[in-house]
Amino acid sequence: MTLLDQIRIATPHRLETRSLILLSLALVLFLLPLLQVVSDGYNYVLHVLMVIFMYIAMASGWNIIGGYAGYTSLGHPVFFALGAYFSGVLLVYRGWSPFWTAPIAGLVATLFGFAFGLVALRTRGPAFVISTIALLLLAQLILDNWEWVGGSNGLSLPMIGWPYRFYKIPFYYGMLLTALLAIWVSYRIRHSKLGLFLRAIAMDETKAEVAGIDTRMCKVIAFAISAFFAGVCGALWGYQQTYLRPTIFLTIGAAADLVLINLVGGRGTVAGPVLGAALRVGLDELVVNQVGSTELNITVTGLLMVLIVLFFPGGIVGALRERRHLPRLLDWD
Amino acid sequence: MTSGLQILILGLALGGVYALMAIGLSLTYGVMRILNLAHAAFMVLGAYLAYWALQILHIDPLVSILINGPLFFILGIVLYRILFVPLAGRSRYTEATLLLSFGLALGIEGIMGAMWTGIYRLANPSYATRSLVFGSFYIPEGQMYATAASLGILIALWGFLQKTRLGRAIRATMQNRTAAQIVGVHVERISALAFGLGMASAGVSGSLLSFLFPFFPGKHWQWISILLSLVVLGGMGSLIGTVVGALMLAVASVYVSSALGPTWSPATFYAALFLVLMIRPQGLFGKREV
Amino acid sequence: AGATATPTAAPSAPMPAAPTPTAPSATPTTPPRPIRIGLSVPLTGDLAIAGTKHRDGYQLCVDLINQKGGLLGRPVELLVEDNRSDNEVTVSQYERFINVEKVDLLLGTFSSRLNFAASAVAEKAGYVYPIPSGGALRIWERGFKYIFYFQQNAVEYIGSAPLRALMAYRDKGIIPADDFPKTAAVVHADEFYGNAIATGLLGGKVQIPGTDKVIDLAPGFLAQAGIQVVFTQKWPEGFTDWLTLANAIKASNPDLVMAASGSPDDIIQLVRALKTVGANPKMIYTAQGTQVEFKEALGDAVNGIIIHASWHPLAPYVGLLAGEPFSNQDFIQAFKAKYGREPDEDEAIPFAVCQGLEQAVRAVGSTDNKAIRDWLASRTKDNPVKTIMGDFYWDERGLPIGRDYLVTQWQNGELKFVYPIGEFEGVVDLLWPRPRW
Amino acid sequence: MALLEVRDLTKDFGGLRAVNRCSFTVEQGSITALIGPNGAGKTTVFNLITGLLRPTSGRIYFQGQDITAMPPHRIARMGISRTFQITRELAELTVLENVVVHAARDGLTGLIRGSILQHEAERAMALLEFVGLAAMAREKAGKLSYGQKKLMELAGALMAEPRLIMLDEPAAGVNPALLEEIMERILQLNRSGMTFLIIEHNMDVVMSLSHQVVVMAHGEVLCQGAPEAVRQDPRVLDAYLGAA
Amino acid sequence: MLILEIEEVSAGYGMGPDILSRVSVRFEAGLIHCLIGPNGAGKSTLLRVIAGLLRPRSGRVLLEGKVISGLRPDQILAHGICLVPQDRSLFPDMTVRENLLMGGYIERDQRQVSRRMEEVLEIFPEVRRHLNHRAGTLSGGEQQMVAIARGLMVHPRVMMLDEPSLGLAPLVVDRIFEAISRLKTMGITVLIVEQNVRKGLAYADRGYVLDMGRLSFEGPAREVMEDPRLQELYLGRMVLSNREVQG
Ligand SMILES: Nc1ncnc2c1ncn2[C@@H]1O[C@H](COP(=O)(O)OP(=O)(O)OP(=O)(O)O)[C@@H](O)[C@H]1O
Ligand SMILES: Nc1ncnc2c1ncn2[C@@H]1O[C@H](COP(=O)(O)OP(=O)(O)OP(=O)(O)O)[C@@H](O)[C@H]1O
Ligand SMILES: [Mg+2]
Ligand SMILES: [Mg+2]
Repeated sequence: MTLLDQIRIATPHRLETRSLILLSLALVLFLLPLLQVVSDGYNYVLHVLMVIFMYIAMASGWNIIGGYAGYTSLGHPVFFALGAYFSGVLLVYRGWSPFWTAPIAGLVATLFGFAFGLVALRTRGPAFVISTIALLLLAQLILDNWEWVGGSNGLSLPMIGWPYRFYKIPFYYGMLLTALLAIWVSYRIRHSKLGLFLRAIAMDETKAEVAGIDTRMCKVIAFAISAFFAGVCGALWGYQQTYLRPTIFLTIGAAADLVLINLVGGRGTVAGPVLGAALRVGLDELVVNQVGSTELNITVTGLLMVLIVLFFPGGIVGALRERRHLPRLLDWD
Repeated sequence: MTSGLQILILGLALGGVYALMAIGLSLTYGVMRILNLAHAAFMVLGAYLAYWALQILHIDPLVSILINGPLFFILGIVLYRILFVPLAGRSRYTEATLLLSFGLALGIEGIMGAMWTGIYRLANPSYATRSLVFGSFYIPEGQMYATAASLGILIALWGFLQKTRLGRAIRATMQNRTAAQIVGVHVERISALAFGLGMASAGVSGSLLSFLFPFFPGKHWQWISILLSLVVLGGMGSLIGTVVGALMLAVASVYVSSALGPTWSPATFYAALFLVLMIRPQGLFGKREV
Repeated sequence: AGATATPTAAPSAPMPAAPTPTAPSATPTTPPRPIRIGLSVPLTGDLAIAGTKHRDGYQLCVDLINQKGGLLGRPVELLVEDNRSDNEVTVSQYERFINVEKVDLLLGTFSSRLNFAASAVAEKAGYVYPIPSGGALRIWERGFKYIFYFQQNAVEYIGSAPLRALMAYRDKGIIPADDFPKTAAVVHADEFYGNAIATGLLGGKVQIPGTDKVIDLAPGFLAQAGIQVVFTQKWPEGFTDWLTLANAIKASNPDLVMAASGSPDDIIQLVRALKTVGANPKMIYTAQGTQVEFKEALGDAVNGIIIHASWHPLAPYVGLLAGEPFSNQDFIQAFKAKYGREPDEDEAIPFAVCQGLEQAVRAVGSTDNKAIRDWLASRTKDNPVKTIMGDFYWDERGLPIGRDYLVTQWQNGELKFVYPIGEFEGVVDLLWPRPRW
Repeated sequence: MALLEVRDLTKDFGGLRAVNRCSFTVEQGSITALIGPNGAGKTTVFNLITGLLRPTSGRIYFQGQDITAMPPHRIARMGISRTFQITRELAELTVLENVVVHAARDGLTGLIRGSILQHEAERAMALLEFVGLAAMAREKAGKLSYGQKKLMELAGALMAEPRLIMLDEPAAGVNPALLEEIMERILQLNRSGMTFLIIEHNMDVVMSLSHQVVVMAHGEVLCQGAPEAVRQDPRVLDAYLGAA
Repeated sequence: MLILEIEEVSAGYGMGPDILSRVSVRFEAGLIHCLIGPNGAGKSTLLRVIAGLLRPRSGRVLLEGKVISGLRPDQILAHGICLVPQDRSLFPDMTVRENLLMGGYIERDQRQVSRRMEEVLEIFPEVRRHLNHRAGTLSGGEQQMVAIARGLMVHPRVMMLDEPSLGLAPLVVDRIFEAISRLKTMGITVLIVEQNVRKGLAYADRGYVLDMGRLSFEGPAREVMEDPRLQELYLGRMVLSNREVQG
């Protein structure tokens, strides 16, 4: 909804159809694990959905700094790893369950994001991008050589004690909640002054500064918030992988994934990362499982991307909006 | 112990190779604001061509530079016409090119994998493992040739861009496309030319890569990260900066590597990067945007 | 050869006819339900080379089983998926095999890294998970019950093999006693495989994360062999300035250079750099490099290098396949017939894994994973699993007992088998010292 | 006490001294015009006052407080807003959003409070109405014509409800009829207590609006005084107006 | 004699509405034409269409009877139509000298280019001391001078100037209009857009008033200036120097 609508429509309808549909979708997702309880065989479905939720949470979080404020961060895997290691170490050395240390891991990531942001967000454009790459690689170097957390050999975690049939379910709910929180936060920010300021920063930072916006604070806050979700996801993901290793988390590829999801879905929009994440994971599973495995998979993925860029600039949401075909259901901006 | 001078020689030799590899990347960004993530993929493609030229036709990689250069130049022009022309005038142009070339890189990687499998290759001309020995010092021949080629190409490029009418048109197009059109520049042709040059340098680097470092289709990701850091350190789009950045970083990392161990040599890299970005966010030779 | 389309009762199967859930061969219109085996391998990405070879080795074995009438009267179907060398994808694919495809059996994937996470999924689901490659101790010390290793021993112990070989040649007089290496440089990649080998050589401790267990490998195989370590260094992934490293090695002037990395291209770069800087140790051992491509990339520089191996074409082991004897040479022939090239270790090992699983299924008479596990776990020296790599029986961790690595050496551009001495025909004498470059 | 005081301001760019020991004051409630030849250093003075550039030497006081080293956003929040000579629109944001952005005075608490207030949006709409851009409120700012962008900037500067508004050539490229309305609006705002500092080359505008004129040339203050007096000053005629 | 004809041209940006709707104008060779109109009327858009920067959706542009709409901007320049755009469009990271050289890009004779450079520097002596400075660091007015100077580096048949007086000191404005008159004496057809209506029309031969994407009226410059429609619609009272406003 644009600012204008806020003026025109006195009070937005609280329970319009769109909200109803989205709410029922959320409800369905909440009830889905019942399937696995009733009859075995849905663990894979839950697993795939869980991965989608994870990407939704991380990509939506990333979008706050990378989309709204236009600061492309390739350093988010660091927060992911930070969360994973924080909860992982507590699990290994203290036996504390990541399910309740995950939010703390998120806060730790936030704190770290804040500190790093204070320094790195002084740079702009490509320089910022590279400073986040530097962060990524430095973090990898440190973890690789820090024996207490397993060094480059990694840290293996005890498995969750649940029976195999049900062991996905807690992870599923953990990721689902994180994803919903991320979407909500992203939505709130998009519609707040902070969101407006961040988008102004993305366009012309000097102008924003002169308009009276404390651009540095806005950026750092946005960066810290976006780190939170990566941290929580890392904590949960590490636990379900049972194995933490620097090179699994800290890759440029993992960072590029977040960027791609946003670009494909529609950077700077609320729905973009959600769509992008679902597509990324969904298509991936489909291609790997249906098309079979050849080197040409990569080529197909590449081609697909080229086509998206050529014909859907602004991502799916952006392109649809441009053509005025964006369904109200997906117009969360 | 190895002397400091020997380490310096090794560092410069490595840096010269890096520089050549990164020049094209810097050029396409500097001139067209295209961040070509497929640059290293084309380099690897060039390496394959040079490798097969040696294996099948017995053409020395240093000679295949003369084939790869023009070939990739033409390839670049064709690609530019097909892929990048439609992007012109997009609001987030650089980003679009980044994504597009990411896709392109994947595409090439897949095709290379399908054609030549994922097995690593390395051409083995006689000079690849030879050194020129001067008393107690030695200069690795392969790297030396590569560095020489790199400097030659750089000087030619720089002269072309600064001193010729066409070169000026390339720079003008980079800075303001509409303005270039207004003064009569056929911007699409000029951009294609610049992109072609960047690609030609990728092809040439490929020839050198083929005998200096083992390669396989997926290897280009590693290269592109290294090259990107160099380019940023030197200042995005600054050719001189790229070369100086490459030489400095290579030397620094080689020093650290021999003093503290190879584990920390990438750390120098990033520490230097961090430092530079904090002090001069625009890179060593970059211009500050207000 | 047998007709693959009509799996009649397994010919000359030594086991009693197995009780299968579906109707046996009597009704040709409804062929028996195939036994489906899930395999996720890296066909793309940084592990693609070995991954592809693993797939080929597995596939050959499955094809041969089907040619011989299948398993338990049922055809065998290998479901292969490409995990792109990605942990996350690997886990999700094994999840999918277990949950969606509901496969009968699983086969292990390539590399410690991928197997570490995947084995946890299989363990959790109660699936037998035989592992072709992934010997780091920490995989085996987690107390898992369903994993079985099909190489000689944990990676940490690999380094002892080349040293034993050298000592054997000293004893044999090929290496003059006073020429026996006194100093060594140990260099390795900072990754799972490289670290593990170095730990064994240098005598480190392996802490098994999540437990209090510490395995102490002191004083290290080099010290045991009386060789002094004069230089040790590790390199990070994506390392490029090899000349500097080679330079430093040269400066320390060791008799023996031992280099370990999971990726052969690291080793290639290192060897080339050693040649370029003119470092001439008496012997070079590398933990990778039995492949033809290795020789191609190094040219003459390859000569003299010794490499440990799990498998060698000349080793005259006789295994079992479809209940019939099936020798290493049979394997090589069948492989050449199918793929038109010589097999190497990365193809032979998975073949052996598949052989082992097949023997277990045949013995148990069903695809009940619990029963298969128990059968495998109860193998002994006299009653082992028999494969083209020799006999296997395991300790309670799933690591093989009583097996030693082979040692090979490149001589005149050919990979020769040099150790254990006199064990098989075709073992030639070690070339000592390696030719200077 | 003067609202704004610039004291001995100097700014060097490499070897080029763009502003040279420049001093002047802007009285509370006045309209001050800053004129001078092209390249005299007027825009640079604006950039120095608003914190976009750091002076080589000299001080700037606003309401008696030294604001010389402050970051731009804090200066803005103290009540100084400005327009740019070469417009800087937030191209991908809508015109309305471009104006609302200037309601940024309430700092962090405002951010946490969250959503954009209805009255702010309404006020922005009213300002757009005034500059004749209401119909384009929903359009992306990048689509505006040159003059329209200038008008949008003006609306933005007014949005901040500042004490001091600094306009860099508000008349350039604006059509005469609208210009007249704008001038009337400026006078009206001025009467209600707002202070203006205006750079302008259009002498009609300067003469009809300003109480005080500061003339700059070569980075220095050439002379200052009442409009009429300045207009007659031979130095000004010579350097700037031409013998009319 | 007619040199440039705009026939029923409609144009717009992207998928947006028509900005120009069926505009027809004719320009005569050797005269100065002044286009005026409110902000957003479509004046710059019209110049962009003529210069080939924007393709018309319908209608044609003819130069001496030959259709030029649909050609690329560089081709149109080669036909002799030159535009100095409103946003200056300099090359910010190139020096002023290089900017001027780029102005002579289509001229292959380098001596000719240097001679022109001397000529334009005489019109704008204040630019001379900035020759080796980056164009992006110049003041607004100086940039405007460079933009015009760059346009003058070619001697086209039709010169289009989009608000040449923008941001310039009164002294310089006079000089620019002098220069424009000189162009006329050289036989160059001039097309200017101006908000400085009085000055523009004073120097022009013909005036054109554009409003809401349509040509509302045209005529000899003097008549247009005095036309009551212009007074009412567009100029307001202000221009008649009303000192009393100050109060
Ligand atoms: N960032 C900069 N780097 C170098 N020189 C600069 C920079 N900014 C301004 N200058 C120089 O300082 C001088 C004054 O510029 P300024 O923009 O202040 O002039 P101005 O009085 O606003 O002129 P105009 O009326 O043309 O807008 C100019 O000569 C310009 O070239
Ligand atoms: N790039 C663009 N994209 C979309 N719309 C545009 C673009 N440029 C101009 N417009 C629209 O076209 C209309 C006419 O613009 P134009 O620039 O031709 O006006 P103008 O008459 O030159 O006005 P001014 O006197 O302010 O320069 C305006 O309403 C503007 O919103
Ligand atoms: Mg100015
Ligand atoms: Mg205009």
